[in-house]
Amino acid sequence: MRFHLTSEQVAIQDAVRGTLSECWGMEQLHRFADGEADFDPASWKALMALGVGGLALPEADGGAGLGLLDAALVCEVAGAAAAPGPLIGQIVGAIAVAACANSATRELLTAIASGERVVTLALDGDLVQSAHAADYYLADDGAGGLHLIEAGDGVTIESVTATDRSRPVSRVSFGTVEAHPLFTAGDPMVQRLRDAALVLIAADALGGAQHCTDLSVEYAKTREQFGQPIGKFQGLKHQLAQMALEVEPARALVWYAAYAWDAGLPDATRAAAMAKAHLCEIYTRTTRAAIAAHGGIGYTWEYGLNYWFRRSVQNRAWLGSPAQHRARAAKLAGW
Amino acid sequence: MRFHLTSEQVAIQDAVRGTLSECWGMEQLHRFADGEADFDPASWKALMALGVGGLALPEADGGAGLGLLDAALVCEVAGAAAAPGPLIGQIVGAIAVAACANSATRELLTAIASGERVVTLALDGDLVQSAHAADYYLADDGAGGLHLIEAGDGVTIESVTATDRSRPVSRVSFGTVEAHPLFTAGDPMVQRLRDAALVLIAADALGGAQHCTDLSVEYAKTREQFGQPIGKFQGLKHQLAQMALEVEPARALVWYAAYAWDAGLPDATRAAAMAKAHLCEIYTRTTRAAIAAHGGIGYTWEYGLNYWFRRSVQNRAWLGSPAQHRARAAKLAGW
Amino acid sequence: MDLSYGEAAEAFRKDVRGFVESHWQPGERRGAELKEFVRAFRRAAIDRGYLYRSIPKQYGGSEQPADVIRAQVIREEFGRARAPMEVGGNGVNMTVPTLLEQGTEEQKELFIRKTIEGDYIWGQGYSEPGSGSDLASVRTKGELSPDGSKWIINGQKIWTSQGMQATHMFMLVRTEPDAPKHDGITYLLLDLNQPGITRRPIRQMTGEEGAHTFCEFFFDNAETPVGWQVGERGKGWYVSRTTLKHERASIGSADGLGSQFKKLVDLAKEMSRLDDPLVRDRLAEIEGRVLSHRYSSFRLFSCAAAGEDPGAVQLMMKLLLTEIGHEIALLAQDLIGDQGLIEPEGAGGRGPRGPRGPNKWLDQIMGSLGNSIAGGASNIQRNIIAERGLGLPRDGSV
Amino acid sequence: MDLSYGEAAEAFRKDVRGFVESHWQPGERRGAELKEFVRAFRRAAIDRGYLYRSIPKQYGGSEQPADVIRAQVIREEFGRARAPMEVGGNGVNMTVPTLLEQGTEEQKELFIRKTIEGDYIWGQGYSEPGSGSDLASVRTKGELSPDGSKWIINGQKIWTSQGMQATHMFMLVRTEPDAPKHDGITYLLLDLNQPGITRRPIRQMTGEEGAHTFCEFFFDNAETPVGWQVGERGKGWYVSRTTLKHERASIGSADGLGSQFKKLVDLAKEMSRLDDPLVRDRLAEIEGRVLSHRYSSFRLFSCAAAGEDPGAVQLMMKLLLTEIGHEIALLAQDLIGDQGLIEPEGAGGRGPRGPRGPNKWLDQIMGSLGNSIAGGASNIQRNIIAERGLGLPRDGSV
Repeated sequence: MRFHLTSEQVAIQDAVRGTLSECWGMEQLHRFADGEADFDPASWKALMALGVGGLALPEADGGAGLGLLDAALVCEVAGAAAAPGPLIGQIVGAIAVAACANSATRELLTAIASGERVVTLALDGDLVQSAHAADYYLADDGAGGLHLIEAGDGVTIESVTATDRSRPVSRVSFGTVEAHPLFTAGDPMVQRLRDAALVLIAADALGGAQHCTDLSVEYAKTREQFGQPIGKFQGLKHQLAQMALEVEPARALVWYAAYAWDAGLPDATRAAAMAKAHLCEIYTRTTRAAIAAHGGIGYTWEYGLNYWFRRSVQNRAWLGSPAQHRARAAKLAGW
Repeated sequence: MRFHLTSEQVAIQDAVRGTLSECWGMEQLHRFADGEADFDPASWKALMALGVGGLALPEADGGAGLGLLDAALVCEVAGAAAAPGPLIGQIVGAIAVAACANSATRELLTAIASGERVVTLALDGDLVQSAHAADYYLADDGAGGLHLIEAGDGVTIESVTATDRSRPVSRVSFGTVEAHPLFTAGDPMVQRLRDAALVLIAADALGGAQHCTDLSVEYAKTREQFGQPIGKFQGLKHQLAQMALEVEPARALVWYAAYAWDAGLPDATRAAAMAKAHLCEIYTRTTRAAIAAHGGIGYTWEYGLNYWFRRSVQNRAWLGSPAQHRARAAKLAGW
Repeated sequence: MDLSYGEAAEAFRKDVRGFVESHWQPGERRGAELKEFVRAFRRAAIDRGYLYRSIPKQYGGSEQPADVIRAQVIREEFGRARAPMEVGGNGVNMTVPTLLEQGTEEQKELFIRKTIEGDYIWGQGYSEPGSGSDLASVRTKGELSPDGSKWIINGQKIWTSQGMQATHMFMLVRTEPDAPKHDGITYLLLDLNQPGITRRPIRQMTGEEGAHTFCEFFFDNAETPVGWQVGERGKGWYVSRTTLKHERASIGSADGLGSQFKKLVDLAKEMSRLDDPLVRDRLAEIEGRVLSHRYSSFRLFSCAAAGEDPGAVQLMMKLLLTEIGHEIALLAQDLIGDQGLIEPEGAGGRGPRGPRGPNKWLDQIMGSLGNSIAGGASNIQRNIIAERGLGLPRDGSV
Repeated sequence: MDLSYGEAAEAFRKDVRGFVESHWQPGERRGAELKEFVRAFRRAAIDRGYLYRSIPKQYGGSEQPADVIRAQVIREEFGRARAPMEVGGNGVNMTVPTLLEQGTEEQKELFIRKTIEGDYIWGQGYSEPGSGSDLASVRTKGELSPDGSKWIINGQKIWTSQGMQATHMFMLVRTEPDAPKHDGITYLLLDLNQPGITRRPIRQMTGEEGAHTFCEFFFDNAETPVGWQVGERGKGWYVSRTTLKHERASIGSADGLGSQFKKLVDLAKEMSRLDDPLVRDRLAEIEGRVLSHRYSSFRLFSCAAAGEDPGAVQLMMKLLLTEIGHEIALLAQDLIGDQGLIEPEGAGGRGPRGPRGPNKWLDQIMGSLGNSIAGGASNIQRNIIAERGLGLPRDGSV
C-alpha cells in the first residue's frame, strides 16, 4: 500500500522546478505577458529536454514508462510557475498518438514525445493555446471523434488578447485540413483522453493555488504593519490557514484521480470530474484570497499575482465549469 | 422621507422587552422547555395586556391603528426573548378576521384582538404551535381558501416532542369541524395574510439572530483565556464582526418588507419572500456561529443558546424553506 | 415609515427640475466651448444654492443650511438630466472640508474657489510603500529650509488616485523624527508642478494604466512654502482625521449597486442561464444582500435627515459592499464562462483585443479585488466594526 | 501509487480472518455470559498478537513490532465480523501510553492490565470551567497531606467524556500556586470511588444526558496516594503532552465520514430531492471535500507505514472534518425540512417522541456543533495550522 510520493517522483518535481526557476522567472513572465508571442521556445525546450513530453508513454514508445500521475506532478509544478506552452496538450497528445492504431500516425510519436513537434488541444470551442506555435491540434470533430490536425493550410488563426497571459489563446477555425484520424466516436480512448486532460488541469490548478498560498504566507511573515509582521494578526493568520486548509488536502484528490486513471479503476472518469471541479473552485478562491491577503501590492501588475489569477480563469472555464463537472459527477454516481 | 424607527416604535419595543424580561427569563424558559405545556398563560396575558394582539388593526376594530411594521417590531423582540405562544398566528389571525366580510365572524374580533381567545396558524402541513391551547386555527382548506376553525370536536391533536422548545408544535388533523370561512381561493387577502406571516417570521428571526450575536459579544468581553478576554483575539473578533455584518443590515430588509405590506406596494409579496428567505438563512448561520463562538458552554443545555438554535430550525422550515422563497422571488421578478 | 420625500421636497424638486431644464442645454457644444458652458452652468447652479451647499459664499460656495433631502433631490434631478454636478474628487471631498475646518484664511482664499471650479485637482499623499493600512507610519521626510521659509520634502507616496491629472497634493510628512509615531507628522499642501517630483502610474492587475489609475510619487527635495502647512507642525495626523460632515449621506452607492445587480441579471439572460435553478438561487441570494444594503442606506439617509445616530450599521456599509462585490464577481465569472478567456476592448496590455461583450465583466471580476487595496483593508473594517461597533477590546492593529 | 496492501498483508489477512471466524462465535450468549466470552476472545486475540500490539506482554499486551498495515488489516477483519476490538476509550488511548512512557513500574503493574481488560475506565481531568482551550490555566488545587503520604484535591473538572462510567481519572492539579503557569502543575491518577467526589452529567444542546455524555466533577478533599503521581511534581503539564505513538494512523475517521456522506445521499433520495439540481450540486461540492479528506487519510496512513513525515496536512484533518460536518448539517437540515420540527426517538427531553425517521439527522445537525467544544477549538486549530504548519509567528493564544 503506497499513497504518497516516491523519492523518484519528488525528484521529478525538483528537476522541473529547478529548470523552470532558471528559464521562467518573473522577469520572463512579465516580458512574455506583454509580448505578442503565444509560445516560449526556450522554456519549452528546457522542459522537453527533461522528457516530460513522453513521461506517460510506454518505454516501447520511447517514453519514460511512467503514468499520468507523474505527468500530473509535472503539471503541478508548471502551474506553480505559471509556465507557458501547451504542456497539457503535449502530454495528452502524446498519449493519444501512442494509443492510436494507425501506424502512419504513430510515426509522429518520436517528434511529439521529444517536444520537437508541438501539440495543443482544440476541444470544445474555438479558443486554443499556443495556436500560432502548434504543429498539431488535437481536435474533436463535433461528432465525438478525435483527430490530429496538422498546422498549415485550412487552419485559420485569429489573435486576441488572452486573459491568461501565461498561456495565451487564439481563435482557431478549421477548414479543409490535413488530419490524422485518431479515435472514432464511442471509442473509450476518447473519454480517457478527456479525463487525462481534466486531471492535468486540476494538477495545474493545485500547483497555482499552492503557489499563491506560499506567496501570501511569505509576504505575511516579512511585511510589517503596526510594528509587527502582519502574519501575527490572527485575522490574517486564520485566513491563510483557511487557504492552506483548502489546498493541501485537495492534493490527494488529484493524486487519486491520476492513480485511478493509471490503474484503469471504474471510477476514473468520475474522479477526474471531481478533481477538475474541486481544484478549479479552490484555485479561484485562493487567487482571490491571496490578492486580498497582500493588499495593494497584490493588486499591482508588477507583483505578478494577477498572472495566477488569470491562469485560474482559464483553468476554470477550460473543458467545462466546476458546476458542469459536479453535475457530471452526480450523474456518474447514479444520483 | 422616513426610514428609521420613531420614538413611539422604540417605546413599543422597550415595553415588550420590559414585560418579557419580567415574565420570561431563562428560568421560565428552562421550566417550559421541559414541561408538557405548549402555551404559557402568564407571559401571554402580559403581552396581550400591551395590546399587541390588535396592534395592526384599525382603531375602528378596537385596534391600535398601527401597521404590520409595528407588529414586526414586537415579533422581533419576542424572537430575541424566545417568547412562547402563537404570537404570529394571533396577529395574522386578527388581521384576517378584521378583514373578512362575514359579520358573525367579525364578532370574534374583540376577543382575538385582546388575546382572550388564542389563534394559531395551521397552514401548509399538520404541525401547529400551541395546538392544545388554541381556540381557533387559521387553516387553509388545501384548495386555496382560508378558514377559522374552532377548537373542539373534529380537531385531533397528537402531542410530539417539538424541536423548538419555546414554541412547541403538535400534529393536528381536522375532521368535521366548526369553521368560519374567511376568504375563498383567489381572494387577494389569502396572499396578503401569507405575506404578513412571512414578514413576522423574518422579524422573529431577526430578533433571535441579534440576540445570539449580542450574547456572543458579551461573552467574548468577559470570558478570559490565555490572560485576556477572548474578544481581544482577532480571529474571534472578526467572526463576531461577520455575525453583526449579517444581522444589522438585514434589519432594514425586514423593515422594508413590512413597510411595503402596509403601503400595499406592488413588490410587497416579493419583499416578504426575500425577507423570509434571507433572515432565516442568517438565523441559521448566526445561531451556529454563536454556539461555536461560545465553545463548550454554548453547547450545554443550561446555557440556553440551544433554544434559539431550535427556534431557528422552526423559523427556517415554517411556511417554506429559504430556497423555496428564493425560487418564488426569482419567479416574481420575472427572471 | 415613508420613502417619499414629502411635499416640501417635491415642490423643491419642481424648482430644481425647472432650473436644470432651462439651463442645461449643451446642444452641440464640444471641447473648450462645452467646458465654458459647464463652468457657467455650475456658477448658475451655485447662485441658486444647488451646488457646494456647505461652502461659504466668500469662497465660491452657495452656503446653504444642511438638508440631506434637498441635497438628494438635487442629485436626482441633475442626474436625471445628466447635468454636471460638483466636480468631486479628493479636492472637494477632502481638501476643502479640511481647509474649512483647519485652514488659514489665506489658504481658504487661495485654494477653495480654484478647487471647486475644477482648476486645482488634488492627489492624496497618505499611503507609502511601507505603510499600507498603518497610515501613521509615515516615512516621507519634511525639513525646514535653513531660512525657515519652506518645507523640503523627500520620500515616496503611493496609491494616489487621479495621480496623473493632479495639480496639487495634500500630504502627511514626518517632520519630528524623534516624536512618537502619531505626533511627528505635519500636514502639507504641495504644488505638483515643480522639479524634484516624479510620478509614475501604477499598472493594476486589470492591466489598466492610463490617466485614471493610481500613481506613485517620488519627492527629491520638493518644496512648499511654510504657509501651506495646515494646522500645527507635528499635528498633521489629527488634521488628516478631519471627518467629512455636511450632507455626506446619500443613496448613491446603493443606486450604483442596484444597477450593477440589474446588469448581472441581464448577463444571466444574455448568456441564456437565467432558467438555470442554480443561477436563479444565487441571484436571489445575492439580491438579499443587495437589498439589505439598499434599505440600510435609506436608513442611514433617513437618520441623517433627522439628525439621529444610525449606530453600528454605518460602520458596515463599506465591508458589505466589498463582500457583495466578491459574490457578484464569482457569479459573473461563471456566467461569462469561455468569454472570460478574452480581454475586453479597453483592458490594458498587448495586441488586438476582443469585442467588449460579456467579457467586459472581467473589469468587475478583477476590480472587485481592488477594494482590498491598502493592506487587508477588509480586516481593518472588521476591526472597526468589532471595536467601535460592538465595543470589543482593541488589539492594536487599528 | 497503489491502494492495495500487498501480498504479505493479504496473507496476514487470511490468518486474522481465520482466527476471527473460528473464535468469534458469540451465538445466543447474553449478559454476563457474553461478557465473559468477549473477555476470553480478547485474551485469545492478544495471544495471537492482534490486540494491544504496542503494550509489553508483562502488562497484558501482545508486544508486537509497529506495523500500521497489519494494524489496519486487523481493524478491517475484526470490523467485518463485528468482533470486539481493544476496549478503547481514554484509558487505552491516553492513560496506558502515558504510563508506558512516564509511569513507575508499580503504576504500570497496577493499572495497565486492568485498563486494557476493561475493568478500569478512565475519565480525563484536564478542562475546568475557567480554562476552555487554555488547558494550562488549571485552578484545581492539590496539596500534600501533613504526613506527605497523599495528595488532597479540591476544585472542579468539566467535559469529562464517559464521566458517568469512569472508575478512575488522570488529572492535572495545581500544586505550586506560585510557580509560572506551566510549571506548577502535577499529573495525578485518582480513584473516583471515594467520598469527596461528586459527578454531574452535563446536558447537551441535543438534550442528550445520561451515561454517555460529558460530566462535571467536584472535588472536596478527595485523596490519592503520592505513589499515584505520574512524573515529577510540577512537571504535570509536560507529562500530559505525551503524544500518542504506535499505530495511531488509521483510515477509520475517513470510513466514518464516507458512510455518513452515503447516508446523506440516501436522505436526499428518501426525501425525493435527489433530482433537485441545487441538491445535486451541493452534494457534489461536499463530496469534493469528503474525498479530499478520505484520500488525505490514505496519504497519512501511507506515510505512517513508510515512517515518513506527511507534513502540514496531518494538522488539518480535524478542522477539515469539523467543517465538512457543518456543511453536511446545513444540507441535511434543508433536506429534512418540516421533519426537523419533531425530535427523534431517543433525543433528550420531555414527552412522547416522534418516530426516528429523517429527523434523526437532528443529532448530526446539532452534534456537528459539538466539535467546537472546549472554547473556540476551531480557532485553536487554525492557529496550529498557521503556526506549526505554515510557520507564521505565534500570537500567544496557543
